[in-house]
Amino acid sequence: MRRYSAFAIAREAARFHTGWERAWRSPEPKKKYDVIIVGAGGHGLATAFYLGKNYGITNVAIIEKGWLGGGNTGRNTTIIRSNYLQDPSAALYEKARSLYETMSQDLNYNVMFSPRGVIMLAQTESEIRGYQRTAHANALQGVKTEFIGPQRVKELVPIINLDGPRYPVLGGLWQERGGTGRHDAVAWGYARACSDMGMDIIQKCEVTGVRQEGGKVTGVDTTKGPIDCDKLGLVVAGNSGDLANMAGFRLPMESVALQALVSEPIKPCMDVVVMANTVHGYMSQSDKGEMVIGGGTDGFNNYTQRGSFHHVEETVRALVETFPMVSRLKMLRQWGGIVDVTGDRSPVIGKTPLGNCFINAGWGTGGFKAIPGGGWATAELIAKGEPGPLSAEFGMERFIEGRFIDESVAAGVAH
Amino acid sequence: MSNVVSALAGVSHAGFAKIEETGLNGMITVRGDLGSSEMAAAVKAATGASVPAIRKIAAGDKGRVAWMSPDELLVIVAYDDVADTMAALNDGLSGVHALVANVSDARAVFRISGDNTREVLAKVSPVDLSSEAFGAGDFRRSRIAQVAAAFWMNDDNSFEVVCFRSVAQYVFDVLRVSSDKGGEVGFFS
Amino acid sequence: MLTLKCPYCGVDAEETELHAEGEAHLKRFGPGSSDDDFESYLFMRENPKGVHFERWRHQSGCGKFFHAARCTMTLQVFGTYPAQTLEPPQDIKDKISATYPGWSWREFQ
Amino acid sequence: MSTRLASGGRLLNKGKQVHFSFNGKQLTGFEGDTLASALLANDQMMIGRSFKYHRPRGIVASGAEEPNALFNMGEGGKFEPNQRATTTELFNGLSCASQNHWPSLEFDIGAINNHMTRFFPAGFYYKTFMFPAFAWKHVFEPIVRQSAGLGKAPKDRDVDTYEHFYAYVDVVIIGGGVAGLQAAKAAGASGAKVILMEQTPHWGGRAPVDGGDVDGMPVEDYITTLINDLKQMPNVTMRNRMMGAGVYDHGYVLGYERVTDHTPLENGPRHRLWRIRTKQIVTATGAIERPLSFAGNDIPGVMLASAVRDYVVDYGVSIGDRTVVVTNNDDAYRTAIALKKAGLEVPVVLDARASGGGALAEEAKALGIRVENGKGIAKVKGGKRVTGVAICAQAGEGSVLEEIKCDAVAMSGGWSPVVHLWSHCGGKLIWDDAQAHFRPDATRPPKGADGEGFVIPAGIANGPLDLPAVLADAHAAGLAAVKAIGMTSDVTAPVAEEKPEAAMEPVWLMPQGAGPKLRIKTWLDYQNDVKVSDVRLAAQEGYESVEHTKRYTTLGMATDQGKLSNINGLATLAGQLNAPIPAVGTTTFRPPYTPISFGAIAGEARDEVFQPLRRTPISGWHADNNAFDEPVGQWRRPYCYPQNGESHADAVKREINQTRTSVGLLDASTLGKIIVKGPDAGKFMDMMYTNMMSTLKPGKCRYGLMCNENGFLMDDGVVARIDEDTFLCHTTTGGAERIHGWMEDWLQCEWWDWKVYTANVTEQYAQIAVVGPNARKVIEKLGGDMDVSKEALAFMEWKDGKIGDFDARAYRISFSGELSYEIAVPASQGRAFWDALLEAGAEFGIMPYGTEGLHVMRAEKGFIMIGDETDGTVIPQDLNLNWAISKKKEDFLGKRAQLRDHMASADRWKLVGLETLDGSVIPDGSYIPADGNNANGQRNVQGRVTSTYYSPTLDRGIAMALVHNGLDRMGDVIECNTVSGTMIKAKIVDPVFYDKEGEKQNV
Repeated sequence: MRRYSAFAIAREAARFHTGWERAWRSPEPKKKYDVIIVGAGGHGLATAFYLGKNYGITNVAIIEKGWLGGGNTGRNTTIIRSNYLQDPSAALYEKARSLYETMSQDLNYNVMFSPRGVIMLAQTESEIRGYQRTAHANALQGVKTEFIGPQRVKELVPIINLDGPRYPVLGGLWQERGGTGRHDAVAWGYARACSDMGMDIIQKCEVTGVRQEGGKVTGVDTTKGPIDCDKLGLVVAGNSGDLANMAGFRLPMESVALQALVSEPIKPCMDVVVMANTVHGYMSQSDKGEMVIGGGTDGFNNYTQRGSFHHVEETVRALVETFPMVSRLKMLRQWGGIVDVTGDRSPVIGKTPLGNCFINAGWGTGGFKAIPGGGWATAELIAKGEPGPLSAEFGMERFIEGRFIDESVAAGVAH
Repeated sequence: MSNVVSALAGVSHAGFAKIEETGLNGMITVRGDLGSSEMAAAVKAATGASVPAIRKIAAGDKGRVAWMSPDELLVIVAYDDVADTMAALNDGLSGVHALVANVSDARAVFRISGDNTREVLAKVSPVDLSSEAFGAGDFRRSRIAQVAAAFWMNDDNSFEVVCFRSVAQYVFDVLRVSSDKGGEVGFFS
Repeated sequence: MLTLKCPYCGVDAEETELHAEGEAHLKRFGPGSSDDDFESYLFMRENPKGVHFERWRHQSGCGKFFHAARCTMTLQVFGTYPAQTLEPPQDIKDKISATYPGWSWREFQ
Repeated sequence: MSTRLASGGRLLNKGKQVHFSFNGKQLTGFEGDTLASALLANDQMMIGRSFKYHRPRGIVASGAEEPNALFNMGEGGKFEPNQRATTTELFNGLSCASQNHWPSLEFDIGAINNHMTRFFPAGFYYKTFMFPAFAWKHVFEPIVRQSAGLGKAPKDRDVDTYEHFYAYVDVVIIGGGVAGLQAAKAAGASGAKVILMEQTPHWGGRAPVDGGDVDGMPVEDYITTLINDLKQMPNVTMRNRMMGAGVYDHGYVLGYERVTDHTPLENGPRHRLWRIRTKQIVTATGAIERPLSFAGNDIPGVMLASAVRDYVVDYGVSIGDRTVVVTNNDDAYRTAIALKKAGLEVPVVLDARASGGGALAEEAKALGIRVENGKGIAKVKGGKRVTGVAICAQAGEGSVLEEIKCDAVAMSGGWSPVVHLWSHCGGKLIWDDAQAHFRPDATRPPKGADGEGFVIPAGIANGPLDLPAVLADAHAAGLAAVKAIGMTSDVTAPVAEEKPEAAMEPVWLMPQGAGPKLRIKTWLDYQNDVKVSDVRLAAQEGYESVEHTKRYTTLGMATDQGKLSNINGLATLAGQLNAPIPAVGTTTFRPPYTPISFGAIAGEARDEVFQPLRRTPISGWHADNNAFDEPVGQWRRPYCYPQNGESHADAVKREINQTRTSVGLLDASTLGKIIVKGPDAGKFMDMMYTNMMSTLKPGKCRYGLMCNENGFLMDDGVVARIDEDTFLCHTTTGGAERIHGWMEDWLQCEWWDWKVYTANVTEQYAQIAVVGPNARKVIEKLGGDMDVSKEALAFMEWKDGKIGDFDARAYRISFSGELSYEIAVPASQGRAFWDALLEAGAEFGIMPYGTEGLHVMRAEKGFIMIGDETDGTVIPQDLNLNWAISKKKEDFLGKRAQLRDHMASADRWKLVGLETLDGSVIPDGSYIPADGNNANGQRNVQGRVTSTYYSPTLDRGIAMALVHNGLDRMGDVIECNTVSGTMIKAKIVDPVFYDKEGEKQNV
């Protein structure tokens, strides 16, 4: 693989860029692989990458029914943070965040990780207590966060309205090394690196069946024919239930639409990421100048990638209240993605009823920020056949034991 | 009794339509078998009205009765008559499985009158308010902007809106904004 | 932006009057049930691509819970029906069959 | 130069001058102008800079597809960035400024990027700026950010208002051109309820500019008759300045009405967002002309041929004195003819088709216009405006045959139907080879709730481009819409005539063999600066999916969302991949059609009506008496009542001391109250609560716990048994609706044969807690017939009666550990009752206490608080509440869950009290570390603090905590962490800190 650099660009400029090679190959599938990963999204590609990098397993195919990075990886609001409350989540997301710090260099692909800082606003007394709890937990988890007062919030976010008549801003949980990344580039960077290791990324190839023998997977049927494998990883956010169906088991998950939207681009006015959970809105400004806004999930099962407009309304009115200046901006585009939501709203990385089939799913609204950590942990699971410490608590057995990883608790309830 | 005040003490606003709080009403939630003869008799005795048809409000000489759900009615009488009406209902429903609860103080009521009254509600309720779909005697539970509410239409094109007492100010403010001059839509005319 | 007819008050209720309440026809498992049955009742979900049966409440309306038969791929609604039943009515099943011959959902088909 | 002509301008009222300013210059236009036409009339050829290279940009189009003419508009609270000049009506006092340049439009430092074009190909960001690692965030990104963006960020609060409107109709017709009008007439005649919406202020679209005859009259006259016919139909609503912004599932249409944008001094909302439910939608959304891809096609003065024509005919504005027309179809000849007829020069029409045009070409030639077939533009000359073109053979590689001086270029690459609204909800497209465009595939429409199609494309939006076919199609669409809803219409279709046109020929690159040097100057996306060379590079590097290419190059991602660039980009990609265009596919169309204001989306919900705020009957008193409120759900509750400038902490201390030593008042009206009644009420209550409620005696109260089916504690409160059949359940504040819904869920969906009714009567009552050793004296002072003595109303009993003049129900319950009565009176009497209590208690120094006082006092007593001790992961057993969990009952909600391994484990964290060794207060949310680290390198923990307060009663810090094996560790000293890293030592103690025997509440 020819390395990317400013010098390479200068060299290519002289010949009108005719010398750039393909970022990834586009091969036909082989008969058999050591490992097949279904799903060439961020988590699938990262899983493959760390299988190669950490375990030397490179006879790997990543099968994608559409185009790589075209699911939730390319549809999210690109927020990266690890200020989670529960130990297992904090460990996983902080691993991911720390891998984002050096991802551009590790992949030789600029994923534009921008640790611009993330604030989660506290707008009720119980939210203050919840975030202070998180800050105390983070202090013991090695996650650097702090609880800041309203004046510091205002310094970081000059466009914020601290004194909204309904929910004044009382403070916030601040993670200085949280931020954003370029979502497509994460998929493309991993894809290029995987392809370079000799892995096959097979796009426009849909899995139609999971072939099994004696409780083990032997391969998959696809629209490009059957492909054999020793181990199978299902990493198909939004389609996990469907794949599980093919494989013959059910999941503790439901698929719902999650929406996002962007404004027209304007000159820089907000350097940090702001999340306002009480009023259900979060916003950051992209390098292009668009205000990138995350909305809520629908309550009903849905595979259409179209959410209900009233969630957009709820989000927008929260933002108009929190950042009055957005009232005179315009919504450029809205879209939806399908996310898998589990019973405790935390992801699943674990074994399935089929011995050599493993699953990474159920990321709900938090998948992008976890990509490198999720891939790291899933690669370990597939390579060793048993979960490592990062994924130990994320198996599906937690639902039968009643051992949940519930992150919503920091929000508190009314008294 | 001077101790007794409605939620907003009769506030009003004159926009392209007029919004006013009507003051206290006697309101009684009745749950039971709406098709039973006991219910028909109890409602008749309490209000003079029959049990209303689905999504209708019926009027009698002593009060009105609104259809709330397949097993619930809202009886509306003068505030001072509540005790008597409750007694009449409890009397008529004694021995059958039913629930009668006084909710007079849990509600606020607004009247929307004047021009383009339908438009005021159509800005904030996801309901077909055209004359073909909604007329005098129709009753609808829905929402007003972000809170639950119910409303019905009178013969003079005025509406009465019932909401919870705690959100009376919110509902009034929303209706006030919706009826501000310059905001006429001209859709129903 | 769904519109569902409330089978109790007859209103074609738009989604903002409704509240989604999850999968329908779950059988409750209480004390004495196996761990698997209990886990299945609380957490395991059909989550199908296609025909689905689900619970709704006409929250900002008559307040009643009801069931809907809906396709999760097209959002086609095959019908709504009262919650006081253990299985979907035959006319709704027939309507689904007209669109998706041979469909099945848990024990129903 | 562009200028106003002496004649022409059918949309203008030349009798009325309008004054406006651009970049500080005072200019004039006419009523009826758009901002774009007025600027052009004032020779503003260059109006902005592009996004990446800061290239000079001029107006390209005349409608919503305009990518360049975006302005900062207005001042202060009416300032708005990125306003599109072509869709902005001119009004007196309008002020606007160009964007994305520094220091000025004419001299822009950022234009240096322009000379570096070759070093900034598509995707260059991804290949560089990586070293050293910190540099992206601190060096490169700030530069990128500052140079990106378009308009300025608004600074002031929006002074305008917005609203929503719900409408329910049979048919919505989007687009008020001749097709939309015709479809409306056909549909309206059936009696169906129709809304016809048009985004511009005018009806008829571009048909009057393009000409043709209908039913023997000029199409412009026919449009007038259509409008008159429609106005006669009471069932048809016509709205202009209203754009069909989006089509959503189940027949939901967003209409974006710009009510006062053009009359900013009028009353009324600025925008109104219509939420329409309809049975059928007709999309008569027209078509958009495509640019041609030749070098220099982005220089100001290069414009769509149709736009050049619009400006001449509609606004009496010429773009240049000498306009070169370049085309691959017949339609552009209309522009040449219109220009010639307006007395302007057309030095040449370059027709890329070797065989040339049809009847319109002949007409042009007859007017003396030179026409060159098989020719194209090698290169446009000029910088900030066009100075000439170099002509070449379309079939070649760009050898210049001739150079012609001109000051404008009118280009036409063919027409693409506007398929956005058809596609928003899943309508599929097919590729039309003859017209080289995607059009709706009528056999695969978006499907509605009934599984049938609910969108019908009409007119040009459906593919046909000539007037007779357009009208026939639109008429049929109107009929089809009403037929689909079971209605009929008997209007006959009009007969139209137009000159027949020769076939167009796709031209995706001009000349077709243009080399790299030309391709790098050939623009596809004007705003985002994407060129033919960029798309080719993306394909070469393997970004083969159209979505990859779009994202890699940013093609079509600008504020025009690729209205001009998508098809040209797609064709360029297909060419590079050697694939047919339909095989490469198209991108997904997302709402809105053009950007809509966030103000409109938020609607009325701002400031005081942003969200409902629930008030108790006593809220007015709290507000008048300096209460500091905290939001609790939708309620506001007083946290404390500071007096004379005291701190909140001092106020809380005073309120507690007063209550513990004499008497205090709490507004407890927010607590939920639910009646549960029926022969099966006892059985039902036993399922809802962990306690045995069926054995509660009428007249008595019992503290109860509710768990969800997952076993976790979800609510608590006191239950009073009213009579044999009736219970009254208290819930937490904000819990009333949730718990009522929870009860109804079980009654309606699981135990529907049980005879139980419920009613939420929360707001019927104002509820006031009278608390403290003197509580009874205060109540007794009010008089009335209720005996509140210990004997008549013992602890955990309730009673109805008169207290003073008030109809009251008194509960002897205590959440503070003191003698306490919670008294409910009708809400309408609540304020008066509160006042009466204050008056009666004056001699005891009575004062209200807030939620913080409530919290501290309950913590002193070791009572749990839902939301503090519970967080959705805590079961009652963790809180040592086993006494409230019936062991006799076979079943209750949550029981099965609590039998699972992890919940039944003896290893869980248990509730204890903590006393700091130094008396200090542990910070909120503190954790209790254990030795060592876990496998992920995190410090092990053995517990956490759930509540922590300064206790005025004990004058020290107290806390409650969940601690591993806590009950077995009384007296142990543990450490609680702080965010600074220091630890606070605390001793594990019984969580009841005050009056352990409960003597004070039981007097």
